[in-house]
Amino acid sequence: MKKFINSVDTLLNESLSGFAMAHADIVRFNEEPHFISRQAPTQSGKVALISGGGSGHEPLHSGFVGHGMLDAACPGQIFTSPTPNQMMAAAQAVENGGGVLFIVKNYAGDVMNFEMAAEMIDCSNATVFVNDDVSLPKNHSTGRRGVAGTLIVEKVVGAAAENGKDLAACKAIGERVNEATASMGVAMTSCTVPALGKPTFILNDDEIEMGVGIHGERGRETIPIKSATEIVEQLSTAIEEELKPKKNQPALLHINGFGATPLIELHLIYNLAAQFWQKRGVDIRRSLVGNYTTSLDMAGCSITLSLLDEDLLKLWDAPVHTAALRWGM
Amino acid sequence: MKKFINSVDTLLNESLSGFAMAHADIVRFNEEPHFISRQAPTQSGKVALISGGGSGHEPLHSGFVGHGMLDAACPGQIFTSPTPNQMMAAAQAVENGGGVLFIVKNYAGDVMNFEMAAEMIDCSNATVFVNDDVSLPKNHSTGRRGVAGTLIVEKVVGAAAENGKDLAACKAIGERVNEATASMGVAMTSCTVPALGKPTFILNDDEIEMGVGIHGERGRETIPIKSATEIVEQLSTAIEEELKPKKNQPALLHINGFGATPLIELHLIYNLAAQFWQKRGVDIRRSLVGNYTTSLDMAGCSITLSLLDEDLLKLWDAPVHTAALRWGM
Amino acid sequence: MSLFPKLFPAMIDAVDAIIKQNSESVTELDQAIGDGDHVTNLQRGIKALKAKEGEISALDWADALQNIGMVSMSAIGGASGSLYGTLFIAMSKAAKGQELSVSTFAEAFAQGVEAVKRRGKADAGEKTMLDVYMPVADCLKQAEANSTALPEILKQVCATANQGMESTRDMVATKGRASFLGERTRGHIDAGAKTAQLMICAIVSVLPK
Amino acid sequence: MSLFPKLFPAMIDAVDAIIKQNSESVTELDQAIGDGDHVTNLQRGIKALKAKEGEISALDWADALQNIGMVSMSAIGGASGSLYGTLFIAMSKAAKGQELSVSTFAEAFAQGVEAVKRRGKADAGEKTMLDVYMPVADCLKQAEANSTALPEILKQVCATANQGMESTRDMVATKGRASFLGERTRGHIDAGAKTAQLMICAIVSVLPK
Ligand SMILES: Nc1ncnc2c1ncn2[C@@H]1O[C@H](COP(=O)(O)OP(=O)(O)O)[C@@H](O)[C@H]1O
Ligand SMILES: Nc1ncnc2c1ncn2[C@@H]1O[C@H](COP(=O)(O)OP(=O)(O)O)[C@@H](O)[C@H]1O
Ligand SMILES: [Mg+2]
Ligand SMILES: [Mg+2]
Ligand SMILES: [Mg+2]
Ligand SMILES: [Mg+2]
Repeated sequence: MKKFINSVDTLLNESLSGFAMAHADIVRFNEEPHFISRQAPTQSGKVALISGGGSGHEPLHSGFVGHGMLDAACPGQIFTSPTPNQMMAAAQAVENGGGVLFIVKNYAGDVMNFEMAAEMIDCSNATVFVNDDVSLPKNHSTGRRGVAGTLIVEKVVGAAAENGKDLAACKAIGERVNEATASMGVAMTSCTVPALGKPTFILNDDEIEMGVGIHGERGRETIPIKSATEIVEQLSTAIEEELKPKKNQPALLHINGFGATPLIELHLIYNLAAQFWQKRGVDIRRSLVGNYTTSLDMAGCSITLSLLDEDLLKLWDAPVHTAALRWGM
Repeated sequence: MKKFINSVDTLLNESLSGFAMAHADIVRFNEEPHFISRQAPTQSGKVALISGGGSGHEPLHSGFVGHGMLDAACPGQIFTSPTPNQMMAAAQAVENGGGVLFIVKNYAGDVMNFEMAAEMIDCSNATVFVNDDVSLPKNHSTGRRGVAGTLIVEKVVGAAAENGKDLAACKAIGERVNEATASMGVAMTSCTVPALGKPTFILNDDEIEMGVGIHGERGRETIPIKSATEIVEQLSTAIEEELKPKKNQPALLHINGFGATPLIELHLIYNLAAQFWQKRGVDIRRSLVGNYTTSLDMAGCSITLSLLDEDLLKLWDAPVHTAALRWGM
Repeated sequence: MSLFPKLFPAMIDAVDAIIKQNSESVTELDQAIGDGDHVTNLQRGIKALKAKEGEISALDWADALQNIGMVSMSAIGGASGSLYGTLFIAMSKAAKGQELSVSTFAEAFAQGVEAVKRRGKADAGEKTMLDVYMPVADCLKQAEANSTALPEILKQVCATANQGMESTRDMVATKGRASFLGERTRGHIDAGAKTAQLMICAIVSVLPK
Repeated sequence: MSLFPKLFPAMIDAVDAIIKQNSESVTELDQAIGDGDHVTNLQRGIKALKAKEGEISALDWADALQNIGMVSMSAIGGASGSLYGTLFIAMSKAAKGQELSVSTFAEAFAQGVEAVKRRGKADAGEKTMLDVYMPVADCLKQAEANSTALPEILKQVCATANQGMESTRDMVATKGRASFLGERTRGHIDAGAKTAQLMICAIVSVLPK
């Protein structure tokens, strides 16, 4: 394993400090327990949005803390859910009279740790679970995983909260976006978790892994490598079967890189995916291409389609000022 | 080699089309010959900024076309300088009465191809050469290379051009920024150029390559891997010897990832580099951390320090709206 | 048996040693069908508990369990962090005001395991640590009902834990991270079941027989 | 010799074949001390030239050279694209209005090579294609002065190109991408010198002796 680190034990802390220093105009870093919160105070009564999860997916979630998006993010150890005391401390720091909305990717560890925190904090709170990964059947025993669609939920709900929507309304909007969003991913390689020092799994040079999550783990099946067009067809077809978009349906198309796949390839994937949806009459109104929900140094990408109506598009377009997403200000 | 491609020959074209579709609000793509230009018309008399170079460094340069930065970018084949007809066609498309300023990274191929274009176009034009890579001695036979500092030149000159500065003034500002900027890079791995299908070179698991450029090529020396702190010391010391910053000197610190190094490591590097400069009394006023000047899927990073005075900081802060850098609008 | 909180330093040392000894093989299990962090997670908890072993060993057993639960919950992270936090905190609740005996311990343990089932929305046969903890809880209850002698109980507990752990090999995971791999999980022992067995047997080994 | 533009299709075929044949070994040279794209670059040029071979072979030699230069300049890219563009365009300028002969060709070639030197700010001994082109230009001038017979000239040209190419092996690169590697370039033949030699000898081989 070759990485820029001093020691595996201090990596997360050194990195979070660096993140907070580089973005000191937007965020601050609480070291004990770990959480990232906004630098600027919020309007009193605003619903406080808190997300979190294992680290290793940067910029998710810390990169989305700031005006128009999250109030705080709770980073766990690499690929390890954060602990309830992090969410409790974050809630205490950012709750501002409007209650707390947790945005949680549907993984056993995240769900249970956020649930414990929700049981223990005393302000009013609610939770939106994100489960956009269609590589698993809808009736999967644990429910589906939350993957790259999470940032869309965070952005849209973030705008609603900034606009003064209350806790119940924010939760409802979050669930509506989650319902309207589907993703599927494919990996070319696994990644190397620093504490382990070697790749989680090895793929041959002629194999790819279909239906992967975002933890460098194996997916649904290993298949022979195919052309980019065929890969896009397979991923998009799974999304289509889930969302069944109507003709002229406005949508956001998000191509997410897992970390080691160059932009030149992600833009090629975008091209093919946009063609796929255009052929089916879907009206791609917004786009997002880049490394947003990563798996350390995994090579691969996911396609996310989110069926956003005019109201939701407005929330997507609302000003945002975070480390990783910024527009309108 | 595993990549998301249909064929090596069509990769660049398919990717550029995808880029232009994903950012149709900002840019347009001219297919024959290849160039990317702004969607919106510019103020008459504005100096037109054109950059370019081999592809494979995305988001550089196409990702920096838009308000407040470039007017056009000419992407060559992967790691291959663009040809003069691209620059000539781009100049014809974007020249708007203020002349053309070419921003060229100092590589034999880029210099010669831009020079041929400059000889052949008939509007007034000038060129800024960027040569920020201090891994080479200043008196190197070809001069030093242009690397990650290029985007700082493009951003600052872009703001000046937007403010109505004339060709000579824009060139002077560009040269001033270039003088005040130094970079040095280190690689953990090489990268795989699609047309070749295998990594350009192989490093052992306990080796890193110091003083690399941005083409996946070997650097000054191969050394045993060291801690992140030691790596940052070595890179920053080379920069310090070049720039000799004074106490309280305001500066921009840019940590640039080469493509496959996760953000979690880049932020750790930022932390260590910021400490290095703070210890020396340098006043880090602005930061940029991320994959901006990449070498396809190379793992590694570079550190850039740019000594920006208050005037130049204002230009850095001016509104910009491109695919890869956006603020203030 | 009332020696429990006093023996805590010895227990945590034994747990530490056995996890260290098996760290590579368990990590391989979690890499095969999980994400490979299970040992690191537990070791963060063990380290945090060792730092508080003096304090904990001076408490009564209910407070000791509460303390262990809070430390586990805050230090481990991941699925196992919340589950071990839940286990010990629920055990502590059941222990509150009770004298420590085989009977009260068996009851508290059963309550803890029930809480884990609720927290994880999981049951036996889903290829998790529950496939060790549920039979062990039953075994304790049974032994108590039969008034089995302590040395024999301990032997049975360890054997049951072993069996439970082995039984996960042929299961298809339906809970936790491994569930995403479906049929591909068959043939691999569950990492959480393996460490549960290792830790139970390590603790048993330091108890006076 | 006035057959040049007519022979252009045969020449470009010969060039194409020799580059294809040596593509792996030349790529390895450019990977060792450059960026590995030199063969791909040339092949883009060759392809573009083949597409225009009919048109080009119908022109007089000055216009043919101009055409070859423009196509090279627009299709090849990289350092070699601008250098080959410069070479042919400068040769064309010198050829303008001249009858093709050994003498006028030697003069045009010399002018072309001078233009390449200016474009690349380079000279002999810097481990570039110039270490082939400069001695070949001298050899042509010399042969012309000595009124050497054509078959003998062609033999000398190819031998000179070979020597020039070989001479780059022990040089330290001071121009182009390889210069960044300094001493590390010693021991490797320069890719651009190698292809220059290959192409010169391939063209020589299709000329009538
Ligand atoms: N819902 C659940 N119920 C019971 N045990 C579970 C559940 N989910 C996971 N586990 C157990 O937790 C173990 C994984 O723990 P760990 O690797 O520390 O966390 P994570 O899965 O979050 O990476 C699994 O091997 C399994 O035994
Ligand atoms: N300044 C120069 N003068 C003459 N020849 C040069 C110069 N720079 C590079 N070359 C030649 O060009 C060759 C490299 O060409 P190529 O690989 O196509 O371009 P690039 O170096 O831009 O990738 C080198 O091997 C060398 O022979
Ligand atoms: Mg985990
Ligand atoms: Mg090149
Ligand atoms: Mg795990
Ligand atoms: Mg080259």
